[in-house]
Amino acid sequence: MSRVLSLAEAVEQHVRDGDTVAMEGFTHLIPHAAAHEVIRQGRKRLTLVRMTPDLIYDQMIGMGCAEKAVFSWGGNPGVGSLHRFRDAVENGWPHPLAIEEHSHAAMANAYDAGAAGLPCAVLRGYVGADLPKVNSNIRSIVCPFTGEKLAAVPAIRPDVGIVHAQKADRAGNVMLEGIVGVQKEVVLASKRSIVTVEEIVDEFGQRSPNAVILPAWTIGCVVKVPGGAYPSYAFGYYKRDNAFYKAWDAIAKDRDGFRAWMKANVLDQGPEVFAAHARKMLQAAE
Amino acid sequence: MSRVLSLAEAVEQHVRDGDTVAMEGFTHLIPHAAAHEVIRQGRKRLTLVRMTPDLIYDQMIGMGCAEKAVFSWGGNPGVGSLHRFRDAVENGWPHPLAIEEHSHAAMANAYDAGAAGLPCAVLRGYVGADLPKVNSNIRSIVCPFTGEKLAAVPAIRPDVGIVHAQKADRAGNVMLEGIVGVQKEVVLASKRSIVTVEEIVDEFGQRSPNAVILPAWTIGCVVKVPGGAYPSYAFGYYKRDNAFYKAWDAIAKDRDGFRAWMKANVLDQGPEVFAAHARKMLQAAE
Amino acid sequence: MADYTPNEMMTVAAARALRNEDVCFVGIGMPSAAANLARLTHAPDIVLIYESGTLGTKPTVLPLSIGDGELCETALTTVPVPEMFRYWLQGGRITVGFLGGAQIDKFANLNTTVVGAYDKPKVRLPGGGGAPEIATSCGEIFIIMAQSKRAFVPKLDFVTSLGHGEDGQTRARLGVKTKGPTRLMTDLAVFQPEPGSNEMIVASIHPGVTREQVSEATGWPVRFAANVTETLAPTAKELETLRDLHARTRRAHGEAA
Amino acid sequence: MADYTPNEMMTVAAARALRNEDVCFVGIGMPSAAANLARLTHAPDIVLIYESGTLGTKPTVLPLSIGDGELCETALTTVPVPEMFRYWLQGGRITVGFLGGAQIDKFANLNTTVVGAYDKPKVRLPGGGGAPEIATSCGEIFIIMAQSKRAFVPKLDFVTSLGHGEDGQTRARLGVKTKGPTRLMTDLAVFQPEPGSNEMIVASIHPGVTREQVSEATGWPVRFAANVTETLAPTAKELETLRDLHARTRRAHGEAA
Repeated sequence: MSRVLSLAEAVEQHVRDGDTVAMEGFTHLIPHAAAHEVIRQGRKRLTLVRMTPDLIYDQMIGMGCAEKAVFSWGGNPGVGSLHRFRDAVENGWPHPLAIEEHSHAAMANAYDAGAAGLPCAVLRGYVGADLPKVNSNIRSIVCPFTGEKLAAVPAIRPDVGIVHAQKADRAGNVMLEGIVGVQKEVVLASKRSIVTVEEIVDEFGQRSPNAVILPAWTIGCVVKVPGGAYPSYAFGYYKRDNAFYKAWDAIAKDRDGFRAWMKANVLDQGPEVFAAHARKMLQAAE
Repeated sequence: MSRVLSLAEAVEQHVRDGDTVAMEGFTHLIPHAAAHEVIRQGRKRLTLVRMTPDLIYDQMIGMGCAEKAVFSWGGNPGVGSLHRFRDAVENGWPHPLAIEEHSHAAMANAYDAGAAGLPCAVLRGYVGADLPKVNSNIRSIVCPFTGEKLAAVPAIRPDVGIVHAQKADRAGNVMLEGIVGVQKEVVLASKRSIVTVEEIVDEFGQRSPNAVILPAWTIGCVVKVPGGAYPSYAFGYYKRDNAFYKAWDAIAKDRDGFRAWMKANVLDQGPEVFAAHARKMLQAAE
Repeated sequence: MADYTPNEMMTVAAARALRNEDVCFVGIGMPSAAANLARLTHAPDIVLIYESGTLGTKPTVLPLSIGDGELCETALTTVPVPEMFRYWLQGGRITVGFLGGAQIDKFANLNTTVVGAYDKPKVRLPGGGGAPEIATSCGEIFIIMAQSKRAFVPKLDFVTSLGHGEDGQTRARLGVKTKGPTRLMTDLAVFQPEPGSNEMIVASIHPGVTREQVSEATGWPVRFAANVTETLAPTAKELETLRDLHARTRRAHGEAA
Repeated sequence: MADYTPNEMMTVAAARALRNEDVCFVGIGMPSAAANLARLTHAPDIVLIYESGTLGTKPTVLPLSIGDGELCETALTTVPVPEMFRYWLQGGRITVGFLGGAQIDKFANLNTTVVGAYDKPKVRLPGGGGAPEIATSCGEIFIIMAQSKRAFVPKLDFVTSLGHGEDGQTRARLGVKTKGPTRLMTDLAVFQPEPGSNEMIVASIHPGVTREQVSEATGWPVRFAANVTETLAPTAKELETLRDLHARTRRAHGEAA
C-alpha cells in the first residue's frame, strides 16, 4: 500500500547506490523533480533505464550518478544531441558510461514483459539491423508453429521505478491521462516505486470506467510535487517548455556551464521550485 | 474505412460458409443480434472462436452453424451448462463439433498476438495441467535468457471478427467503454470485421484522452442495432438480463423446445426486436 | 446463534480465511459470496479482482456472471482482458485465488473439464477458464467445494488445474514458486495441506459434523490432523451480512424476469 | 511563383508522395512538416500517428517533441506506447513510415547510431528509436534527407535500419514482406529504387538543380533513371500552407522562452 512521503524521504528510502533505476514518461510526465532529488542526494553507480534519456538523464549522467544507460533513443527531441550523454560515451566524462542499446519497440515490449512477469519479450524486431551484433541481450526464439525467427530481449525489472502522474487520491491510488507511455508498465515491473503527482485529491470522482489508474497497492510511495514534470509537462496542468528544451542545448554543451547551471538550479534548490516553473507554463495550458 | 450497412448486408458481405468467426465481448457487449442474423442467413461449417461460448454460440451450435469451437470456458455463467454445446460435443447433435480448448489466459494472449501481428503468443501457462496433452496447438518455447520453459499458442487471426460497441461517430470510428474484454484485439486481429453499435452520433465530443476507440480505418463495417447485445448488456445503455440467462437453461435443455424458441425468437424475427428487449432492461440501467 | 446451512458454514469459513491485506482473484458463485462477505465484515480493505478486468470492485449485489455491470460500476478501474491475465494475474500481483471444480483429489488437483475420456466425454463440463493459470500464478489458492464421493475422487479424469500434483511434490519439481492450495473449505470441514506430504488433511470439522460423515463423503481414505478443531460456527453478524447480500442479489437478478 | 528554399522543396516533394488513404507513422522534424502539409493540402483524410501513442492526430502547430501535448489534444485517442509498437506498428496497420538519418547508402540503409566504431564512436548519434521496426513493419518507407557526401556514403558505419540491404536483395532473403524505401526526397532530387536492383536512382531533379550538383553531393556513383523529370516546383498554396505552419509553430514554441 502506497504511503505519502516527502520527496527527500522517498528518494532516501527507495533509491540506493548501484540500483537499476527507470524513470519513465514518454516526453510527457517526465519525473524531473525526482531526478533532481536523486542528484542532490548524490546517488552513484546507477544503471539508468529509459527509452529516451532526454534532459533528465543528461543531467544525471553529467552529475556522475550513472555507470550504465539502457536506452533506445538518446537525443534532445527536435533539438539535437544530449551533450552530457555524448561526453560520457565519447570521452568518459565525468566517468565512463556503459551502454545497452535497444530499439523503442524492444524496450516497450521489455517493460510490458516486466509488468507481465515474463522473463523476456518477443517481437518481430531488429530484422536486418546491426544492433544485435553489439548487444548480447538481443537474442531470438523460433515460433513453434510457423518456424519464424523472432527477436527476444530480457524483461526490464528495475530495482526502482519512478514516474510522475496527474493525481493521487487519499487512498494512494494514482491516475494519469494523456500520453501514458510506459508509465504503468514501469511501476508494475519495478521492485520499488515512487510516483510524484501534481495534486492529491479526496476522490477521483467522475471518470472514464477505463481510466488509467495504478492501484495504491502496486505503488511504493506517493509524493506531491506540483510542477514535478517541468520542463516536460502534465496534460491538463501545464505545457511542455519547448523553449527550455532548446535552451538546454547551449547550457549542456560546455562542462563548466553545465555544472554552474546544475549548482544554481538543482543543488541549491529544492522540489518547491517546480511549482514556480509550472506556473510560468500555466497560462499556456488548456 | 468502415461503411455503415444494414445488419443483413453486413453479414451477407462479410461472413461466408466455412469461415473462422470470432464474436467477442467478455460477458459485456456480446453481439447477439449479429449472431441471430448469421443463423437466419443459414451459414454453415463455421469455426467459432470465443473465450466463453455463452448463449450466443449455444444458439449457433444448436442451429447447426458450426463445425468447430475454439474456446476456454463453455458454461452458462453462474447458471450451469450450455446444453446445446454439450449435446453437440457429447452426442454429435445436430452434427459433431470439433473442439480446440485453451485457458482464458492463453486465448486472451492469442488475441493479443493476433492484433500485434505475431505468429504466436507466449505465456507462463498450463503448468502441470492436462490440456497440452489433448491440444497440439499448445506448445512451448524456452526463454533464451533464463532457460525457463514457457507456453506458446498460435495467434488468433479470424476471417471475421464481430463485436458490439456503444457508439460510432459519422466518420465510422467506434468507441466502447466498461468491460472492454478482447473487443479491440479481435477487430485488429481479424481479416474482416463487423461492429454493431447502440447508436451513431455526429461526434464523440468530450471524452477521456485515452478512450477506447477503434479508428474507422481498422473496421470493415458498422451497423446500428440498438439493444444488439441483449441479453448481454451495454454499459451506460441497459443492464444484463440475468433472469433470461437463468431461463435459458430450461429453454436449451430440450432439442425441440430449443428449436421452437429459435423459430419464434430468431428465425421469424429481425434485428429490430433487440431495441424492444433493451427497452425492457432500460429502467434497470444506471 | 441462528440456524445456518452447511453452505453458509462453508462460505463463512472461506470468508474468514481472507485477510484485510489480500488481493483476491474472485470467481463466480461461492468464491464471490465469500470474498464479498469478507469485505463486508472483517476485511474492508481487501482488493477484489474479477477476471473480466475489474480492479478493486465493491459490488453491492453479487454478480451472476463474471462481468456483470455492477462489477465495473463499482470498480476502481476496468482493464482489458489480455492486460488482466498478463499484468495482474501472471504479473504475480494476486495473493489469493479461489477455485472450485467438479472433481478434486487428495493433493487438491482439480477437474472442471470432463467426466470420462476427453475425446468421448460422459459429461462435458465448462472447462478451465482462468483456472490453469490462477492455480500457479496466485500466491496461494483457496478451494470451496461441497463434499461427496462423486466429487472427492481418488483419481481425476482430467487435471484442469494443478494443485500439489500427482504425488504432492509436483510444484517444486516444475519450479512453481507459489504455494498452491493452502485451504479447502467444504460443507463439512476445512482441509489444509499436511506439511511435507502436501496431502489435504482435515484441520477443522464444522459444528455438528462427525469424522464419519467427513470420511463417507470423501472418495479417498481421508486423514485428520493431530489437532483437529471444531470450526467456529458462523456469528450472527456473519450470517446476517451473508443473507442480506444474497437477498439483495436475488432481488436484483430476478426483478427483470 | 514565390521563391522557395531547397528545404521547402524537399518537404513539399515528401508531402506530395503521401496519399489521402495513407496511415502514416510520423517522425519529428521534416517528416512531421511534410505529413501535416499533406493533411492541410491534398490529403485531408490522411491518418497521422506519432509513436508517443497518438492516433489520428491533427496538430495545428508542429510538435517539437514526439509527444507534445498538441498531438494528444488533437488525436482521436491516445494509446500506451507498448500498444503503439505492438498493435499499430508491428500489427501491420501503417502504410507509410518516414525515416531520416545521419548516413544513407545507395540501397537506402540508414545509420542514426554512430559515426566511427560502435564501441569507440567518433560521434555518438541518438540511435535508432523506432526506426529498426518502422523500416520493416510499415507498408513502405519514405526517406527525407538533405544531400551531402558526408551523409550519402558508400558504406554505413552502422546499419541502424534496413533499407534494401547490402546488395539490394536482403528484404526478400530475410522474408520481409513490406516494400522498404520507395522514395528518397532530398534538397536536390527525388530518388526511387530501380526495379530489380533496388538501388536508389534519381527519378526527378528539383528545378534549377543540375545532374552535376546531385552527383557531387552523393558519395557513391549516382545513377539517373532513363526518364528523369524535373520536380514540379512548390505551388503558391503549398508554400503558403507550409510557411503558415512553420510560423504558427515558431510562435507556439517560442512564446514561453
